[in-house]
Amino acid sequence: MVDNSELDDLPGTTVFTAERSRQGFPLNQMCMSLMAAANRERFHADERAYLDEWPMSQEQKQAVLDRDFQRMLDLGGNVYFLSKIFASDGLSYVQAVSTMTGMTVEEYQAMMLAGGRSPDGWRSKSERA
Amino acid sequence: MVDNSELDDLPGTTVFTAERSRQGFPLNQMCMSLMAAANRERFHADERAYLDEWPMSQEQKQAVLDRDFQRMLDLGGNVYFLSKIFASDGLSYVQAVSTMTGMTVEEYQAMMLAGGRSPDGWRSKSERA
Amino acid sequence: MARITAGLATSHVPAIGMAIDLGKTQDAYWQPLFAGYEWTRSWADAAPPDVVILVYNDHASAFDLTMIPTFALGTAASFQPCDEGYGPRPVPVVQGHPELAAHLAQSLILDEFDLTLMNQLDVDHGLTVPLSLVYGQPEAWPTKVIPLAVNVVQYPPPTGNRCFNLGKAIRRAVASYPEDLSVQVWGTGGMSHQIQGARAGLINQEWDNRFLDAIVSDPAAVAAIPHIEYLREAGSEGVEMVMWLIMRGALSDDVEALHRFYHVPASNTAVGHLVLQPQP
Amino acid sequence: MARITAGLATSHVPAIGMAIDLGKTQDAYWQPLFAGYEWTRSWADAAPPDVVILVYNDHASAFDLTMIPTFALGTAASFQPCDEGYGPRPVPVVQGHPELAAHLAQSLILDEFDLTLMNQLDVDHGLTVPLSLVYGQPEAWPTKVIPLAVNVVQYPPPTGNRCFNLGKAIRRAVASYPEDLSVQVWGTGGMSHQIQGARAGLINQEWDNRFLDAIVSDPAAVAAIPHIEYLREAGSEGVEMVMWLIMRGALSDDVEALHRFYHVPASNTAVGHLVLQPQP
Ligand SMILES: [Fe+3]
Ligand SMILES: [Fe+3]
Repeated sequence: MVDNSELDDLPGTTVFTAERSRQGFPLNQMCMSLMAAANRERFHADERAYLDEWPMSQEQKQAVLDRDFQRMLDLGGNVYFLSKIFASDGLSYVQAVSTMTGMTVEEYQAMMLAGGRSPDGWRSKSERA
Repeated sequence: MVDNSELDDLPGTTVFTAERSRQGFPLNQMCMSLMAAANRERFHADERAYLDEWPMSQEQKQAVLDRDFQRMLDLGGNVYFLSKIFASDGLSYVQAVSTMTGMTVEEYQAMMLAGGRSPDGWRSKSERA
Repeated sequence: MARITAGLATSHVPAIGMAIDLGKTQDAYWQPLFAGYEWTRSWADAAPPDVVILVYNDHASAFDLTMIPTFALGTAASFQPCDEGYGPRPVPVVQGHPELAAHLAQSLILDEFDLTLMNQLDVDHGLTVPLSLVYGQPEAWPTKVIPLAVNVVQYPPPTGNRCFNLGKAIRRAVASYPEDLSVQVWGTGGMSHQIQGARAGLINQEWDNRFLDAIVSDPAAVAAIPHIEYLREAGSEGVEMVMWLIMRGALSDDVEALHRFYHVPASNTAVGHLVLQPQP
Repeated sequence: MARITAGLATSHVPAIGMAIDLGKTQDAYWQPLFAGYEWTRSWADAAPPDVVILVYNDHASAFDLTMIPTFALGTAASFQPCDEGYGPRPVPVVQGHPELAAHLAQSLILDEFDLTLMNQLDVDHGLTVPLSLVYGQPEAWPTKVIPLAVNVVQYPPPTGNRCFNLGKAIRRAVASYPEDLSVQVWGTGGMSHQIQGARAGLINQEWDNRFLDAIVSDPAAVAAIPHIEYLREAGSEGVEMVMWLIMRGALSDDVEALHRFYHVPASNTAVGHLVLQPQP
């Protein structure tokens, strides 16, 4: 395989590779379907039934039901696609993204206003550990 | 513009350039729609009404109604797309293609069995004239 | 003969488009950002080019994951603003330049760039937010636009070097178009940001500002930056800055920076902006 | 380590698929054509490779004119035969090799080929007719297949030189895949044919046979053939022979032709076929 060890060494980061794209294809295509208002309505009326229409894995479906965005990333989701889920829940990027950081929305917003997260300590897993 | 004078110098040949592709886009997309049996039925029931559903030029529509394949090529049609029209009429490539050559189907088939059309005399418009 | 008269780089954060569309540009949060584009607004209104080749990326709007083109060039006569899920942005339809686009398509493929050509394309905030930042809210955009969509969502995007070379090929192709057209090339996206994972919110002002220096004065060095450096230093979404290199490659080696602006944050993102003029 | 064990070239005329599907291979018209593939059938059955990278073009089947990718690589786990309008061909589903395909995708884009990646793709006669010619009518194809679709329908296709270099890059990418896989590369399409206009029916046996000679012994010379020569000498649809250069580039400089066959006509087309073995 291509050596992706440098990508894997980035802490708190899931790089959306071609391999993940294939694994996440049904999940991400399901997300795309939520661009249509009629689909969003059906989704919110019965999420489980809506997800069962797609060839997604059980883990992918459960992660969506749980709104566990980090788990969705791990299972091949891409954040631009996952945004269709949180937008349909009425959440902004800042609100949804903060859930992956272990910070409250307020803490995350304060961090951004103060200039964002410094890269120091976040450049590699070894630097982080 | 890119110098396409060599392409234009080929006798009896319409090269499907990006420019022609744009001009022929609605015509060729209409052709693609004939891959579906339901659309073929509607097309054959009322060709004019079916064509009017597409943003094609009047010339493009008339060429389809006339089954004038050379004219369709001139108006941006591509033969792989136009094949959807003649296939829906029950014609093979050999039958439809021969209509552009001024030969009967039998003459064209005989030419192919005898080894096809020689390139001699067909390499450029000046050689042909 | 057509010629490239300027290059422009800017972030294309969707929240900026929302601030414009909802009339919030003078809010305390947004005012400093829009102030940084005021110089550009005057410059742009004074002499809009005939055509902008606008390099951007789609964000799961017009493209799903069925087909992922590395470079997709819009050859259509017009491009509708995407419905990104809640109705299209209230901006004018984008008018293309199909003749120049067909010329670019043919020239670039013969120059061995493996383009995907788009006879139909809806354009998302990646393309329309830069237009709004530069031209405000006109009835019609004052310039024609040829969209060039780059895959930066799925890894790997094209290398910086490939983008730089594509820019150079665009320069050659524009120069060989016989009509007298003024053409700008805009590179969009970035700067540092990451909108996923525990590292979300990453901003690297030092790295961004070095990038703003170097893209002006030493673009070959920028073209050599590997993906891993963008990902590590500028965040997983910061890698979209490779698109600025297409713009830079399309200019002469020597350029003058007419305007430069940097601001943190817009939503999750560091905003960077340059206006570059080729020097003879 | 994965390695490329053979190259194969063949026409992919749709009427050949119909002759197979309708049981007409022993008809007087078709018998001489299928006789030319008998050697290949035995060779292929004796040792199918693990994977075939199958270079072909779509013919307005899976791709319409909305998006026209120059090079589109299939990264999916399987590929359904297209419904080309009258039901799909009665052939097995094509099984992909997504791991090797993802490796190729990443390697080739980093090697500066601007691929379009396909997470979903239906495959038309351009891909399935060669499989039928080589493997007959099995319950399941004996090898996995990675489709590589090349635009040769809209002018300009990639140059011969670009195709040759893509083949070389595929060779490097396969060699860097750690699993021990035998991989073949097939180039399909051609030979001379034209199916449009007053010049339809053009066949150039002399040119085709020179091409068959040179692609074996002097591929760099073939790579230098400009599009206009294909169009002029081998017909407007004959230009699809540039795809053979991807196969040839993936082999060593030195190859042995294990089998060669040429036949006129199949429908409107001159049929050419080669089996090439790389020499150490
Ligand atoms: Fe972006
Ligand atoms: Fe073909």
